[in-house]
Order: sequence, then structure tokens, then C-alpha cells
Amino acid sequence: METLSNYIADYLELSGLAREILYAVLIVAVAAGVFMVALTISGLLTLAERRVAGRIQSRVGPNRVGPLGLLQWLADGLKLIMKEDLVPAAADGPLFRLAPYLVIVGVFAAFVSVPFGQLLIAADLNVGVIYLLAITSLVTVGVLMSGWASNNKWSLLGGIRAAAQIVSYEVPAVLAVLSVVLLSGTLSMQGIIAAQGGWPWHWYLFHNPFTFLAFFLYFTAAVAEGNRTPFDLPEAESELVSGYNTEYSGMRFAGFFLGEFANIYLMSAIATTLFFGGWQIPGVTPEQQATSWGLQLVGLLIFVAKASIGCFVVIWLRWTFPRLRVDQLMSVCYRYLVPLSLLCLAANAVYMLLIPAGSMIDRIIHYGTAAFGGLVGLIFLWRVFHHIRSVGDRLDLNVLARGQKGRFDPRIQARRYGKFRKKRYSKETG
Amino acid sequence: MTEVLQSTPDREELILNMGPHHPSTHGVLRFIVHTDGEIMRKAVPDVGYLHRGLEKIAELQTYPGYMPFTDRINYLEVMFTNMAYATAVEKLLGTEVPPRAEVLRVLVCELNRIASHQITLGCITMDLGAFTPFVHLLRERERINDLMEALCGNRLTFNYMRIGGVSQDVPDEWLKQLEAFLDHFEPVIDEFDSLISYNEILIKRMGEVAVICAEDAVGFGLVGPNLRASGVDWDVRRDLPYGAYPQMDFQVPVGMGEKGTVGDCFDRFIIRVEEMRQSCKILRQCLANLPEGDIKAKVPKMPRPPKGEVYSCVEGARGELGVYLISDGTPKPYRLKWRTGSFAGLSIIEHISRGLMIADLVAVIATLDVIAPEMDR
Amino acid sequence: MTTASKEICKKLADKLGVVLDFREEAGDPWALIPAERWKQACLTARDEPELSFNFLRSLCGVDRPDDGVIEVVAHLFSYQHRHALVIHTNTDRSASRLESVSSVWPAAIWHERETFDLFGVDFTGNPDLRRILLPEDWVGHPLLKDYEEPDSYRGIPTTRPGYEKKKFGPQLKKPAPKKPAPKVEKKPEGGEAPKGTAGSAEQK
Amino acid sequence: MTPTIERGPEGGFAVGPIDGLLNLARKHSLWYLLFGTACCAIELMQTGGPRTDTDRFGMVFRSTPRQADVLVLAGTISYKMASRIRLLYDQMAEPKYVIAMGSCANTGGLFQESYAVVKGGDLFLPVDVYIPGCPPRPESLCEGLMLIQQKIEREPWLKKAWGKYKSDKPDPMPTEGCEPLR
Repeated sequence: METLSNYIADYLELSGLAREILYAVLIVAVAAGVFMVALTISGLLTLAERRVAGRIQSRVGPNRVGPLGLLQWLADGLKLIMKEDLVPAAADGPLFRLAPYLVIVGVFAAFVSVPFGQLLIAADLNVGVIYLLAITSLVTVGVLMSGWASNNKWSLLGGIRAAAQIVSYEVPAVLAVLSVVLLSGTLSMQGIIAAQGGWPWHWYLFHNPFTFLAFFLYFTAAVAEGNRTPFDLPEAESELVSGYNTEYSGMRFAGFFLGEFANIYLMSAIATTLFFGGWQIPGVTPEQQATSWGLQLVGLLIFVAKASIGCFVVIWLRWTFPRLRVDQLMSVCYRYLVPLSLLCLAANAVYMLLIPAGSMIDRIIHYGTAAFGGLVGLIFLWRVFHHIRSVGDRLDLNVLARGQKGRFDPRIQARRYGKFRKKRYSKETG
Repeated sequence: MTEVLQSTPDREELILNMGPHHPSTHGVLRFIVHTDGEIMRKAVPDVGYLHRGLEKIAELQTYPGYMPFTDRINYLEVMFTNMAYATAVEKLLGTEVPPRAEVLRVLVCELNRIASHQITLGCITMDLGAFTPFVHLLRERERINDLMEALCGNRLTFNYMRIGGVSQDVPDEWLKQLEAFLDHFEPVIDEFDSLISYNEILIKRMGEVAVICAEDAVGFGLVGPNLRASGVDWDVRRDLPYGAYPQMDFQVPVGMGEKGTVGDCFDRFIIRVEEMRQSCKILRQCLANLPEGDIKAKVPKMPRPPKGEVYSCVEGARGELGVYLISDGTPKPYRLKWRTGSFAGLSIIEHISRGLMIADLVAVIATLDVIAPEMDR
Repeated sequence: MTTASKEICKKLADKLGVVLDFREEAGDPWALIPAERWKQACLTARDEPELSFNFLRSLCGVDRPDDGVIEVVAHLFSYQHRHALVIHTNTDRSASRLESVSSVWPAAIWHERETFDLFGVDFTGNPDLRRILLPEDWVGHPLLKDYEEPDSYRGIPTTRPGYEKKKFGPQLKKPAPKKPAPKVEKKPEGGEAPKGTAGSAEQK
Repeated sequence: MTPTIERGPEGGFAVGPIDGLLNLARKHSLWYLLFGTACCAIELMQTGGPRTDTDRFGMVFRSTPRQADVLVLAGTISYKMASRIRLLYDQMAEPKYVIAMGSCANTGGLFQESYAVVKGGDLFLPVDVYIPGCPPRPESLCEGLMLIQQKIEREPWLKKAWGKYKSDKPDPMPTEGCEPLR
């Protein structure tokens, strides 16, 4: 940023004061840009969530506003702005008003150091990872504040649950991230990406078995920090009505809503950066990429694609899993995730100590992990497609009344899903 | 905020008001939950938000005229309420129902049982946080609604049965559609099992939670699937046979403590899944041996049952559904009382709620399958 | 069914040491138990191994203004012996009072509450006797045959404007002994959430 | 879909197009309250289900009244419930709309003789759309929601919002609603 400012100032031959003003204007412009990007991303994610949920549930999902319903989030946003601005009489006014902004600021400010491309980053901080982890903690304060200020017991429970959950899951998340930091030796987001490569076996995900594990630890903890199913206890609909945002309406609710979805993208982006090689293009070195605008664009697309897949997985989880209970949630964190992430950290340190980088053993472990991970992924994908095939496309369009059969074949399905029935019947007879 | 904390008499106790509008109370039902943080001291149910005075209305209607009101006793098991009332009046009148009508009654009842359990199972999963199975079951329920609509013209309040028989005969085309539905639906149950029933989180949420022992279940008057989940092998269809059920061959699933203790939430859940399978089995038998003949016995337009009283019960989707009917010889009932499963089912919650968590309460309400109109009538 | 019921009744009467009024009309037969022996009869019916009625199917009231009584009817069932029994008892209509059987079958708590709500029968010994179906501030017991509906409840008219109001209850054959206006006892710990729990959405 | 440009007495040149745009947004984002009292609640669920997917029109359910735009009175309303519904309505943020779904919510329906049923939701709430049926089919409910959409389209929103929020329907209980709840 400073270089850009200096460059423009030199070009225009500006004086000292003008340089400062230009710098300030640039900062504001970039901030606004980041805000708009984050807003658009989270808006589109709300739409994506509803469309994906629709397809998962044999529905269609919003498709009336704009082509494919692409403007649905704008309609929702406009409507929420125009709703009455309610502050409950018994609520703690200032805190109640402040809380959504903390959530928004906490999430959106983190977008500043998300490396969308090699050059496309608002601020490549040398403490990028720490900054991200620190600034997103503002969300906890906001959520807790909203729960407290609403003067509603359900909100209070939601806020307290959120605080306990986010603070607890911060621990395994940070420890998992530290493994990567240990390997790369830098806290800068760009630096971490640059330490990886374009091909999957260069990613930190497949660096060794412990980073592979660390990724899953990070992802689980991140889902929990984002309050998503199966860890969506703070806003558990069937338990706490809407949790901490029960009393919020209109624009303030939209703040929470956007914050939540921006958070999903953020955690996918961080996972992409730390474990999936970020904007690295396979077969192109960062030096080559830096020279070409086209390659920059490809890098951006690769980053966005990787992060979108992460978002999709999070949405997919949401519409598939039931919810954990509070005590189970905590025991998952402290009994399994924290020890495992400590193990990962220690094992990575030992790995770096014992196995010299670039040696034969190092490579074997690299490729072995990559092969293993690829295999797991393939088996998973195969199972997914297997299920999709056996269930078929079951949009309910009143098939029975038309006297037609759906596209799926009940016999195939019985064969594929019969094992549960068999198990149960054998138990009954036996 | 301090006000909230001070409002409780015991400063360590938080009193939560859950309902009558709460996403997990399925209609209008209210709990006053005394908690210590997340753990409940007790949950006191407060019912009556859908009290419609249906028992009083019965005293103002003629016997056939009350039939539409029976639909509203429980909108999820309309056929059962219809049948309970019809059999009660038939018992008083001493009417013999033709065999075809008996089989047709069983047929629609079992179809209705499937529809009812679909909503129940869907609500259980939804209350535990999984929204998708609920929508999938709604999708399958639409097919049953289609069938019912083709049969009697309404999707929810069927008003299909009459005193002495049923109102409409089924066309052959409808039977074929029903068979197609069964072919379609039986695998869907397996799919549901693989999608959610044996999901690890769901098992963790329901296994060993809110165990109701057999003694409590009987003492509090729990009936139907809730009673069977506690290990009491009792089914009105099999043990006090009525209608065409003696001809049917089916199993009665009983709680086995598959993922915990007998009588826990998971047993109550999985029993309903099993019952859907058994209902499919009964439906196939009905289709295979549907006798020919009349669908309605000769009953006077304005029946005047002799003076006396009768208690008649059927096995509804929520267990024994009884009608206590007193006639004084006039065309109008003197007194009519509904004995429903939900009313008894809910009364046990205060007893078992101590020590559960708020999230467990949701699971208990859902798995006990309480439904507002049945409690409040 | 009838003979079985008769035998059961006989057994019960033997144990109780009273002669029970056994009636057979159309439908199910039933036995009339004196009100003062009500709880004892229920206890016997539950505990006697030959009877062991462990399941209280239902307990309800029947208003008989012509006789000046409110009947309380209990339907019992035994899972062991698979037999059923219907027992009635009469309570005075002007001051209906009966001993609670909630200690015999816990299910009776709610059934008695319902009977209290709809008929005003005061069950002594019920741990939680308050209105269950109707609001706490409701006046009267609607299933009594002489119940009359007020014109409005909490500012909501009970008749739709432009509609004719329907009167309740079948015509009484002779003027019934007037039941005194019920006094709804306010329990201090009525389970109601106290004031100031204000929040939103009925979650208050 | 073009914005409806109204040149009515309230609209005028300047506000008309903006109003049209805002109304277009509002009408495609009707969130209804997840709340049903009786039989119609099941049909309400089915309406959100796969066949009559209201999400297509941007209508989703919210579980808290603060975030809902439409209150669907689905089913019979007892006197015990009426005050609670009134409270729910009062908790909703303006602009808010009420649909009376089914005969019971319209007039009390089948339960004219009942001592415990309110004879129509409009005795204590300003109702915008009445849907007949016992219960109405999901298609009917969809049509009801679309009638609300049409109503929104015609509203001179900006002018009204600048003034104060008020439903154009007379409120049958203009004072504090029902008696305060304990």
C-alpha cells in the first residue's frame, strides 16, 4: 500500500501534505473495497446456502429475483434495512446497538489480510495469522454482548454458549495453525502460501500425516467457531429460538447474518491459505506468476474456487448433521481436539528436527501422504456419487398423480440401502 | 438485565418460559423450565392453548353430526379418531360392519399411521438439529396426501368413516397407486435409516437420554410406541383385536435398548421407524385380501343408541385412543370423553425432567410425540 | 366381557367389604362405588394380585343435574390379566369433593386436574390441583350442563359480530341446583413465570 | 420483472420509481413466522416443503417474531392463546402483515358452538388476507402469500415510512392489546 501510494505521489509530484492526504484516501478506499468484497461474498453465500439447501432437500430454492435468483440477497438486504429498528424496552440500549457492529468489524476486518491473489491482498501483515486469530475474537465479544443486552433469557443462554464455545475451540484451531506456522517459519499469509507449491503434493495438507490431521482439526474447530451445524448451539433454532440474535430485527439482524456468512468464507480462505496452497498455480512458480496479469487472474480464480469448495462443504454439513449437546460439544473439544492438536504440533516439531527437508524420507512421506489423502478423497467422492445415483433426482413434482415413476429405481435402492433392514431383522429373529 | 436475575426466587435458579410459541413445542404447548444453567431442575408443562371444547360440542351434535369434529381431535391421525368414535357408536348400537369396510378402515388407518409417523420422525430429527430428513419425509407425505385426497377429497381432515362403515369405496386405480406408493416408500425407510437413524450424533443425543422405566410408563398411563419403547409388549391391535386386525400378520416392535437403555429416546425413535415398516406390511396384506361387498351397514339416519355407556379404543399412531361415550337414548350423546396418548405422555415430563439438559428436553418432547390438539381437545 | 366384569366386581366388593351397585345397560357394565370408599377401592384394585389394575385409562366427570350429582368415572385396565373395569362414584353437585387417587396412579394427577377444570370437582390430596386446559382467570366450569358463556373474554367478544349467539348445554329437564360460583384458588407457586422475565417472542 | 412505477397521489415522480424498487425488494423477501396453532400448521409445513416450495419466492420461516414479516394465523385460536398471539404480533417489527389461514382463523369455523375458541382472528388482530378452507391447501396459502406480495407492490412505502409505521387495517384492539400477561 505504501509503495503504491509513493508511486502515485511520485508520478503526480506531490508535496508532503498532499502525500499524506493521498495515503489516507487510499486507505479509506481500500477499506471500503474490502468491505464491499466481504459484503458481496457473504451475500452471495446466503444465496448459495439456500440454493444448496434446496437441492439437498429436493426443493428448488430461491429463483425468482434476478437470473437464478442471484439477486435474492439484495432483496433480503434491502428489506432488512427498511424494517423497523426495534430496541426492546427492557434491553440495554447502547450495548444492544453496538453488538452487531462488533461482529461485523471482527469478521470483515479479517478480510484485510486474506490473500486472494499474489498481489491482491489489502495488507500483507508480517503477523497475518496472529492478526486473523486476534481480530476474529471480536465476534465473541459481540455475540456475548448481544446475548446479555437483549434482556432475554434465550439470548443470554445463546450468548454464553457462544462465548464458551468460541473460546474453547480457539485453542485447537490455534494449535493446528501453529503446526503450519512451524513448518513455514513465517506468520505472513503470503509467506505461508509461497512456502507451498502448486501441485497437491506440495501443499501443507499433504506435507506429512500430522499436517493432514491438523487440517481436519482446524476445520472442525473453525466450523465450531463459526457456529455452524453440528456446532450451532448458540443459535440452536429448536432449543433457543434464535439464540443470541432472538431480539434483533432489521438491519442489526442483517449484521449478524452477514457476519456469520462472511465467517464461513473467512475460515475456508484461511484453510486454503494454510493447507491448500492458496493462489499457487500448478506448474507455475511464484516468480513467473508475478510477471503476468493473466496468471494473476488464474491465481485469483484458483483461490476463490478452493475457498468456495470449503464453503460448500460447510453448507453441506449444516444440512446433513444433527446438533451436538453442550456437554458433548465441550468434551469433543477438550478430550479429543486439544490433545490431538498438541500432538500434531509436537510431532511436526519432531518431524522438522529429525527429517531434513528435501531428503528421500521427506519426499516419501510427502508423496505417501498425498497418495493416502487422495485415496481417502476418492473413496469419499465415490460414496457420495453412489448415494446420489441410488437415490436419484427426487424433486417432488407430483410424480404419483401423473402416473409416472421417478427417475430412481426402487429395486436398486432397496439393494443399496437394505443393509440396515437386514441388520435389524436378523437381530429380531436372532 | 439485573432484573431478570433478581426475578427468580432462588438466585441459583433460572426460570425459562418455553412456548407456547417455540420452534420445538410443535404447536402450542408451554413449559416452565426451572434450570441451573443448562441443567434442568424441572420442567412444568402448561397445556390448554388449543382447548376447543370438543367434548362439550359433542353434547350439542347428533351422533353422525359429530363425525367431522373427530377429525380435529388429532389432525395427524384423523382416521384413528374417526374410527374410535365410529366403533364406540357401533358398539352402543350393536351394528355389524361389513368385512370390506373393516379392511378399508384398516387400510386407511395404517396409511394414516405412516403419515403421522413421518411428521413425528421428521420433527424429532429437526428438533435435534437435522433439518433435511424432515423435508424428505414431508416430500413422501405429500404422496400419502395425494392418495387420501383421491380417496376422500381432503388432504388432512378426511372425515372418511361413517357410523357403520366408510363413506367412499376405493376404485381399483387407487389400489394400484397405493401399491406403487408402497414400492416407492419401503426403500425410502431404509434410506431414512441410513441418512439419519444411525447417525452417530443422533445416537449420542438420544441414547441413554430420559429413560422411562416400564413401571413409570404404565403408572403414568403412557400408551402406544412410548409404552412399547419402555419394554412393555402391548399393542391394542394385537392384544385387544378389533376390526380386521385379527386377519393381519404383523410384528409389534418393542424397545430393545439398541443404543443404550430400554426406554430411552432412541428406542422411542427407532420403534416408530419400525412401525412404518410394519404398516407397509399390513397395507400389502390389505391390498392382497380386500373382500368384495358393501362398504356401509344399514344404520338409521338419526341413530338413537340405547341408554348406556361404552369405552372403545383403537391403537392410534400415539397409542391407545379411547372414546368414552354415554348415551341417554336421545339422538345426541350425553357425554363424550376422549382418552388420548399425548395427554398422558406429557404428564410424565415433569417427573423425568430433573437433571436433563435443555437440549434433552427438546428430544424428550419430540420423542414422546405429544401433539397439542390431542392433549387439549 | 360382562360376566368377567361381574366377577371382577365381586372380587373387589369382597375385598372392600361393601356391596357394590353393579349396573348393566347397553355397552359396558360398571360398578358404583360409594364416594367415601373411592380411594380405598382404587388402592385395592391396584394392589390385589387377582385384580392388579396398574393402568388408569381415564378418569373423567359426568354432570347429572337431574340427580344433583357429578359422577366421577374411572376406567381401569390390567396389563397382566388383560381385563378392564369401569367404576363410578357420585359426588354432590353443589359441593363436589372427592379424595384424590393421584397417589395410586400418578397418571391421575392430570386427569383429576382436567376434571377439576371442566367440572369443578375438588380432589383433596392432589398435589397440583389447578386449572389445566382453561386460562387461570376463567369463570365457571364449562362442561357442567348449566354453564353459560359470557359475552366477552379479555375484550374479545365471544360471538362474531353479525352472528347469532348459540346457547350452551342441552335443555335441562328441571332447574338444577345451582352450583355456587367457583373460587379458583390461586396457588403461590403456580408454575407461572414471574413478572419481569420480559424478553421477546413468548420466550418470556 | 420491471419495477412498478406508481404516479399516485402519494407517490409522485420522485418517489415512485424508488418506491417501486424498494417494494420489489420487500415483496421478494417475505419471511413468515414459524408458528401454527392447529391443523393448518401441518399444511403450513407442507407449504414450506418440497412440492410447494415457498423458498422460491424468497419466503422462508423465522422462528422469532422480531425477524418475521408475516404472521400466519394457522389454525384454531383459543382464548388462552389469543393474548399470546397478540403479543407475538406486537413484537414483530413493522411493516408486518397477517394472514388468517383457514376457516377457524377467519371466523371460528367449525367451532361456533365452542366456549373456548375465538370466532375469528380479526377480532384481535388486523388481518390482511383471509384464506378459506379447512385446512387450505398449500397452493391456497401460496396464493395468500402472493396476495400479500401484490399488496406490498401497491404500497407507497417511502412516504409512509417517513411518517410512521402503521398498518392500513384498523386494529381491533388499538390500545395495549390484550391484558398484560403474567
